[in-house]
Amino acid sequence: MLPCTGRIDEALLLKAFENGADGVMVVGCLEGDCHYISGNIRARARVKRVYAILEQIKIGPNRIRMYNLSAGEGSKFAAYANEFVDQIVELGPSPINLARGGGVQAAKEEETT
Amino acid sequence: MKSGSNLEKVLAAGHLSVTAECGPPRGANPDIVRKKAAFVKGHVDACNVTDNQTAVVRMSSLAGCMLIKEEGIEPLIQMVVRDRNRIALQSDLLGAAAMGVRNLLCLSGDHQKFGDDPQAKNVFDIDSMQLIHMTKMMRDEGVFPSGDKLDGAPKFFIGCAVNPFADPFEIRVPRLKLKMEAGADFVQTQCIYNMTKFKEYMELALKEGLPEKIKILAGVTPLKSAGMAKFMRRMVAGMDIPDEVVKRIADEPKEKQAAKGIEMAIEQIQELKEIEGVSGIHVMAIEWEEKLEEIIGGAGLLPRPVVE
Amino acid sequence: MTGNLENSSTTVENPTGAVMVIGGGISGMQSSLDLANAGIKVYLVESSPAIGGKMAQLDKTFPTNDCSMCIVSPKLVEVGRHNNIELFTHSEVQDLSGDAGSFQANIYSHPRYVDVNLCTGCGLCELVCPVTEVSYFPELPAEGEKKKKLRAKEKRIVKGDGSVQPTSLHKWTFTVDEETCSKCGSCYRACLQGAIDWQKKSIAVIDQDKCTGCGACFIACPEKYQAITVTDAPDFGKSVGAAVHARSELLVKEFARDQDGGKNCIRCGLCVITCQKVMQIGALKMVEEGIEAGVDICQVCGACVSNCPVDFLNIDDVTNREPRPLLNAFNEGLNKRKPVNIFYPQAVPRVPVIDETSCVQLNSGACGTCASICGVGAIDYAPKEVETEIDIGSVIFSPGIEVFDARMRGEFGYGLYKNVVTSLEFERLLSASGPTSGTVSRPGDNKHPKKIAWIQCVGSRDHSCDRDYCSSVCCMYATKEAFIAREHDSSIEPTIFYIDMRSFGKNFDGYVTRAKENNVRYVRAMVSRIFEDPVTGDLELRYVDGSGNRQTEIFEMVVLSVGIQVPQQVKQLAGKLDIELDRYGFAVTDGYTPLATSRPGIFVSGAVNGPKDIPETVVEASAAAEAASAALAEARNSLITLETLPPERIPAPDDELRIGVFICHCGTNIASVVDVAAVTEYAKTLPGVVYAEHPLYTCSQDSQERMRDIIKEHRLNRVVTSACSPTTHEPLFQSTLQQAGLNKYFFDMANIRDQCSWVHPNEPELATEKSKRLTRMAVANATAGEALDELEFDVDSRLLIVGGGVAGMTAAVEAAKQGFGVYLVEKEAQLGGQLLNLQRNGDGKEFGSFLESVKETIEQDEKIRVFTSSEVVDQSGFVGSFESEIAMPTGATRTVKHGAILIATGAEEYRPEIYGLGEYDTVMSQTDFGAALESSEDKDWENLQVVMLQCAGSRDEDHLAYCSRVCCNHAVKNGLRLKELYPGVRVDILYRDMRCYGLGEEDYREARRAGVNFIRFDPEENPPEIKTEESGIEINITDPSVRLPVRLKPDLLVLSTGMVPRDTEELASMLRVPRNDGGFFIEAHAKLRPVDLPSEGLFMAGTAHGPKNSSETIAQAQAAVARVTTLLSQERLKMSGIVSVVDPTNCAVCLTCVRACPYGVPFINDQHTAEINPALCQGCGICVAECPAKTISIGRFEDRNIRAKIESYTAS
Amino acid sequence: MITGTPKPIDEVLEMLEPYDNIILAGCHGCVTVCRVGGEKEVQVLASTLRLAREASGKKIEIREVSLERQCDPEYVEQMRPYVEDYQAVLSIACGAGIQFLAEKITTTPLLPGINTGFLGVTERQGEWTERCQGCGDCVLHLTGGICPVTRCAKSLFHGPCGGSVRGICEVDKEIKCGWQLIIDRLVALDQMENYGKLKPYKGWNSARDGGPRRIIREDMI
Repeated sequence: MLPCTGRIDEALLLKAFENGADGVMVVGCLEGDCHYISGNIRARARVKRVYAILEQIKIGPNRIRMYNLSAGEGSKFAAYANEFVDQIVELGPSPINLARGGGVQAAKEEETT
Repeated sequence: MKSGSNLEKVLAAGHLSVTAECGPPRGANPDIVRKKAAFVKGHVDACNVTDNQTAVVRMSSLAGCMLIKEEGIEPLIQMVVRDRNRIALQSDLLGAAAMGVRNLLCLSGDHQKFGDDPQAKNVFDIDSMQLIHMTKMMRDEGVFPSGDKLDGAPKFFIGCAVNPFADPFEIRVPRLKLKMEAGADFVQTQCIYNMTKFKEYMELALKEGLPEKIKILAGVTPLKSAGMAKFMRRMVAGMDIPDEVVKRIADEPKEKQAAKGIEMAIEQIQELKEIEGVSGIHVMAIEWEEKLEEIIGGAGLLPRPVVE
Repeated sequence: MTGNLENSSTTVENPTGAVMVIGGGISGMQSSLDLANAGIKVYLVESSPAIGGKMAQLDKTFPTNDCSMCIVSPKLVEVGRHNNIELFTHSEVQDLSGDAGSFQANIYSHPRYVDVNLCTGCGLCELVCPVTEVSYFPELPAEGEKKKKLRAKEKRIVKGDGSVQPTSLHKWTFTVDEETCSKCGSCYRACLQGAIDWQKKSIAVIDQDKCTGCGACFIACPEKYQAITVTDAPDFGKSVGAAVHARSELLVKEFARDQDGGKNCIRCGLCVITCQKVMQIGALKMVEEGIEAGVDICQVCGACVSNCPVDFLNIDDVTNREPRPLLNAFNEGLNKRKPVNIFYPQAVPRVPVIDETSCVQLNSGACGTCASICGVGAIDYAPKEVETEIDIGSVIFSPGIEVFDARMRGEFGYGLYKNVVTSLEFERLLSASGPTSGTVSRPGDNKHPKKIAWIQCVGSRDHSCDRDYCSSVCCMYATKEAFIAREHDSSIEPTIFYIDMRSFGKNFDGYVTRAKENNVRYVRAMVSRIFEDPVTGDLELRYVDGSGNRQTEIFEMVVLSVGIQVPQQVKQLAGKLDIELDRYGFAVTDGYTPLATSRPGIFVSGAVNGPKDIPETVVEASAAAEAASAALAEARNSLITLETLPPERIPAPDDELRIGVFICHCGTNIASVVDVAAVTEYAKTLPGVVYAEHPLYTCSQDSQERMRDIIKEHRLNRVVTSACSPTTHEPLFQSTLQQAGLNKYFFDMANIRDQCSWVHPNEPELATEKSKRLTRMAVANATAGEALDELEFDVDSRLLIVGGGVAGMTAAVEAAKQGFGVYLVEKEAQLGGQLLNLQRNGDGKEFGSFLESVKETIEQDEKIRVFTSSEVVDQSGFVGSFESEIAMPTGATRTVKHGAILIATGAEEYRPEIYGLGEYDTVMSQTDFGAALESSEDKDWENLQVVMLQCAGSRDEDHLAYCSRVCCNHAVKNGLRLKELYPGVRVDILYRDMRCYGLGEEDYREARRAGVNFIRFDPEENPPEIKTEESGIEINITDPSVRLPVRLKPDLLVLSTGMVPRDTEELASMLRVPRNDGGFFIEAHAKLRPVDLPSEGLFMAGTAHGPKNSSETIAQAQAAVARVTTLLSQERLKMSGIVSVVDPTNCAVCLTCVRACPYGVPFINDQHTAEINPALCQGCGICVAECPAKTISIGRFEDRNIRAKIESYTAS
Repeated sequence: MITGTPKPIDEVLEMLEPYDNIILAGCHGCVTVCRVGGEKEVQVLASTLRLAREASGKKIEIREVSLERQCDPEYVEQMRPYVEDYQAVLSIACGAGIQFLAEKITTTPLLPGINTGFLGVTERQGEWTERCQGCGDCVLHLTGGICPVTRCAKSLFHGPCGGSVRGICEVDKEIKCGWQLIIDRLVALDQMENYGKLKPYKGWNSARDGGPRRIIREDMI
């Protein structure tokens, strides 16, 4: 829970991966509907940068994704969460977790991050 | 006489001068220069030899000048400030003068980005204006820029280049005036297609009284094809080819476009001849030297006068 | 009757700075809060045992599907804990004397039998009370007489085939007291186990090996000897009833494990002990074959049944009288309750009331179990009637409404057919806290119905029942119920039978569209009868469909969309208060003073002032608060007490962590899925956690009080709750922290309801694991928490109003009455707005004279500064301290300072270029027509033919997508007036749905009676073909009522074109307030903050918010002023502590924050470092994330907080 | 301000190949302002490197530090107490800072994490452009405050050259013709008389051509 996705930064997103996350889903308001005007736009740029970093270091860019939703779209949120979880399950455990000899971290849990 | 060159004499005698240009080869084969010289010989008062034009590496200008001089053509050495600092420039000026080169064209040079070594370091120690000034000082005062005396001053008919079509237009005539004041004896213009704008330029130049002090040689480049016209318009910075010019050549069938280009070049020369203040024509038949005779002759400028 | 705003409040010298609010529903609560927050003392009188009203009973609310309880409960708590609101629940106003400004009221509080001050709301009394029915109490012995032992004449044996289960009966130990034993042998004869050794004249001895603990001996021993003593019986010392309950509980657990135990009598004897020793009836006896019941002396209290641990006994087995179940009124009688009862789980106050009609102790003197078990001694059976005299300046009358008694419409079989329910009953069936815990099951057989029908207008728009008015809310609540029912069970097929779809409010049509997309079926038909299939319980509905064919259709359940009406007792109360009601019981008010009753100083709000939904009620509640306090402004703050918080404990940096964790059941919301006990145990293992518990409702008042005590007792320095949404509940928990002397930011909350129990109902184990994880993360975050300061600053008491129409003018006058300076900025050259184009209000009164009188008031009021032909061109500052630049017609600008902003920019008539509008004189808008009608004397209109076309440009994606709300009533009014003036005219109104909501329905009916012809059209099915040419107008349409094509050639075509908001694009972007697709401003909360804008200190009123009529606009303007008053009456305001702060040490002065802030707040100060004004900071955290030097922090959302959460996500 | 861009991660990883515990040093100076070497970038790069290394099976320990300025000896000294504990220092300060570190800390290899750019300005958030080449002989008073040495691709003193079209340099359509800017400004300031005053040849000895430069101001020592 953040006041706005505009609060999240690249270091924290990467920290989640260091911490063993197999995927990180960032969910913000619809573009144009940010409660703080432009927070989600800035978040999008930061997610994009992390995406590029993950690609460069071969963790896999598709382990991070930003979604935009309105507060009234509970079912859509569920659909997105499932979609993302499926995507992560398909990708399998992150190379970090593999290197740690695990892969134990169930991807299913990502939806709360 | 400042230099005693043929070009200077022709102009001094009040003739409409004709110059052309000859690009040295991308290799050490002198025959290519000689072959080009054959097309030029007898049709011009002096022939420019370019200096690594568009930053593409070619045989040196000085060597080219020597080769055409051997063929009996008066050379005009082009010198850019892109590749040499003031030490090299002075040295080359001395060398060229020693070898009998009497005409000089001072240029900045195209940026190396356009050539085959875009990663090269450029020099631009001094600019073309300063090169003119430096040459004039060496010629007329017999001193190096450092103040030291020269042992034999280089006698050059000093030229510069202008592009009347580059921006900002307002600066073009004042800048020519500056070059004149810096020591330029003549100026060769960028090839002219936009006659209206060139006339406007000349009117401004006349207002400043420039043609009295500096010989203006109008540039002409025959178009080989509509494709070339479009390419030049698109790719060469500061090249102003009006739509009607492109259309005129493009309306011809492909095989007749070259002939049309020559016809149009001749018409241009005819028109330029009539403009007050134009003292000569500079024909830049790029890699098309074989057509020089047809063009210059077609314009009624042959044979070339001989002035003693 | 009053005629202008001036009279809406009377000026009194030395008024009393207090208001009595009658009715504790959402209306009364909102009025109370607005008053109390503006320095007026409030006495809130509610007749039921707890506040909350109808809204507390609702499941979800339209059109946002917000959970009603979730949004109302913070209000409940706020009212309950507000220092300046004195609650009188279970109380009535006895009488009212005095005059406006200085009334005296007498409040009678019914005895509760539970001391409000002592009770903790733990609910134990309700748990142990064994009574479930209203008893047939035995006659009490006359004074002085001895109580006669009841002797049964009629006996029945309830046969039990269960054998005695001596090993697991948790039996009590019975022994014979040698000293008191009379040696009579009663025990010996009663014992069915042969466990008693007795010979004549000798003391009986019980063989403990044989005894099964059934207590037969205990029962049999004559009262006068009482020689059997009971030991090893938990709670026996409190009372027998308590002991029975305790043993029953143990047995329930025991036999729940043993599947074979259920339903068979286990011979525990508790029923017999209950009947004899607790209820003192003695109707039951243990016999060999089972239980012998004296069916004629049984008082049918139900205690034996409820104490039976194996559900063996049924009430019908033990009596020959008809049981009278004690029904739960809050759940609309759908389930039973105990005589001692907490009104509903989130009730405020959460204190039970003992029911006088059913409590055994109050009626026969027996039992007394609840008092014996109450740990705080809060229960006292002596009646304590309290009468309180209060002095008040004004009264707000908002007692609310009840639903129509559906029995009056006998053809629907309500009361006879069990599967026909009212909409309010269905609401309880949908509610997670209702009798079925939110499972949609029909009352007849608990079957899950698939096909459910809603029948609209039951007790509304019904002349035969004297309910001519439209109840205004039923179309929407039926849609919502159908919608939500499908959310609960997607196999449900809902059908709504309706006459007109009156979805006239903001975003309502869109909601109906969504319902349609979600497979809610709408049938435009009136259901004539319902027949029940007695075997299946299914219901056959008869109706006539759109093609005129008779249809029958079977449904499994029918919901009657019952209308709302004024209860009889409310009418009586109104009589006591001497306020005028109309024939239905709704208060009589004037369109220009919509909240003022006939008696000065008494104001009315909510549905008793005409049917209305929640947001309109909230608007009226605020408006009534404003109207009631306007005359009391000088007495503001004279009677209030200011909340004093204890000083905050400053924790030392090296203090050990002492975290308290509260895992909420949320009733069953969470606990039915998540194993809250397991989460609690888990929480105890987390580092720093010293205390954890799992309350039933963490948010209830008693839980909050308990939390406060626990914080103190355990010296907690961090608190975590795992409960519902922080958005709704965090402020509540935080204020509890403050009251316990803890900085409110030492807190974090995990949402294990929305994120666990609600989304993973079918995976309880995983949901529990996830709850643990979220709790762990919250604990980690709280560990990283720090104390934050909240900034206080001065409030400028002036108000800037943008827009000088009726909303802005009303607000200006009212704000001035409240004592605030007003800047009123109007774009046009004169005040008046859209009213200048309109003729008469809903009461038929002319706008002209009204406007003149208001203008005059404004001109004469020194506190109001009017800027006409002016615009606000720049605005800066923040709540309490704004600065605006006003461009004036001279070209000069003036900067004004003010504490709040009210947007009242209004709307105007939509003028689309359709059907020749603006081209031909014969085509005009409804407003044009109204004007023409006013000056029609010189026109030859005697035989005029007029066609009015409704929705001409409204409810149309190509024009205005929304419903403009006022057009139907406007057309009906104009039609009626035309008919009145020229009886010979012909008027046809072409409409889609006649949305004459509320009392407008009366005019609609009147218009039909007067001969106005109404032809319904559907743009898809029978759109009217309209040709307008110079030569004339021709309209062809199929009239569905006669199913024949009709050709009309009217002289005039009047278009009801709807309403468009004024152009506010620049204003909206300047003030950074959002607008919807239609260009209307979006309120902070659709239900409960209808006049607040999302930005603090900004409010709105009138048609800038959405289409509405003039009296609704006036009410909204007054409401907005009430909200403004809560702000401007404060001398100082406090800001959130969650703001970005720059640590100058590492500031590179790079300007990144300055550029990144969407609000332009950061600046570089004269210390050459970035600075962020905390009063302006919105707390988004964008700058924190952008800062390349990582030198900006934001309280609660620091890197270390987020890292703590990330790290604890995976930590085991 | 001195600007820079991050080095490609692969290049950094290659540099770090021999090491398994390093210091990653940011700088609070220019590189913070141009968002390539501040505290935040230290965090991002450290996370990135740890992830990359751990994924490749060779974990790396990174100590994240940020010096006030890597170009001042006192600040550099702050690293001294612990620098010996690490195998290398990866600096994301400018080339000056990195070199200064390398000079002062002689026993530990110093590695550059960014490519140093130019002396430039912030056009807007995320965009920087060059303004000064530090030629040591400023003529801005004659050129309307626009530097011909930096802003003209050919450092002409009497531009614009023939390649200037509609204010755009022939070298790149994203580059404005410096001389067009100068002339526009001189016209606007009514200072066209300054055009042509630059006849004396520029002395490049005050620029880098004179060898590594130093500034000594006796009065300040």
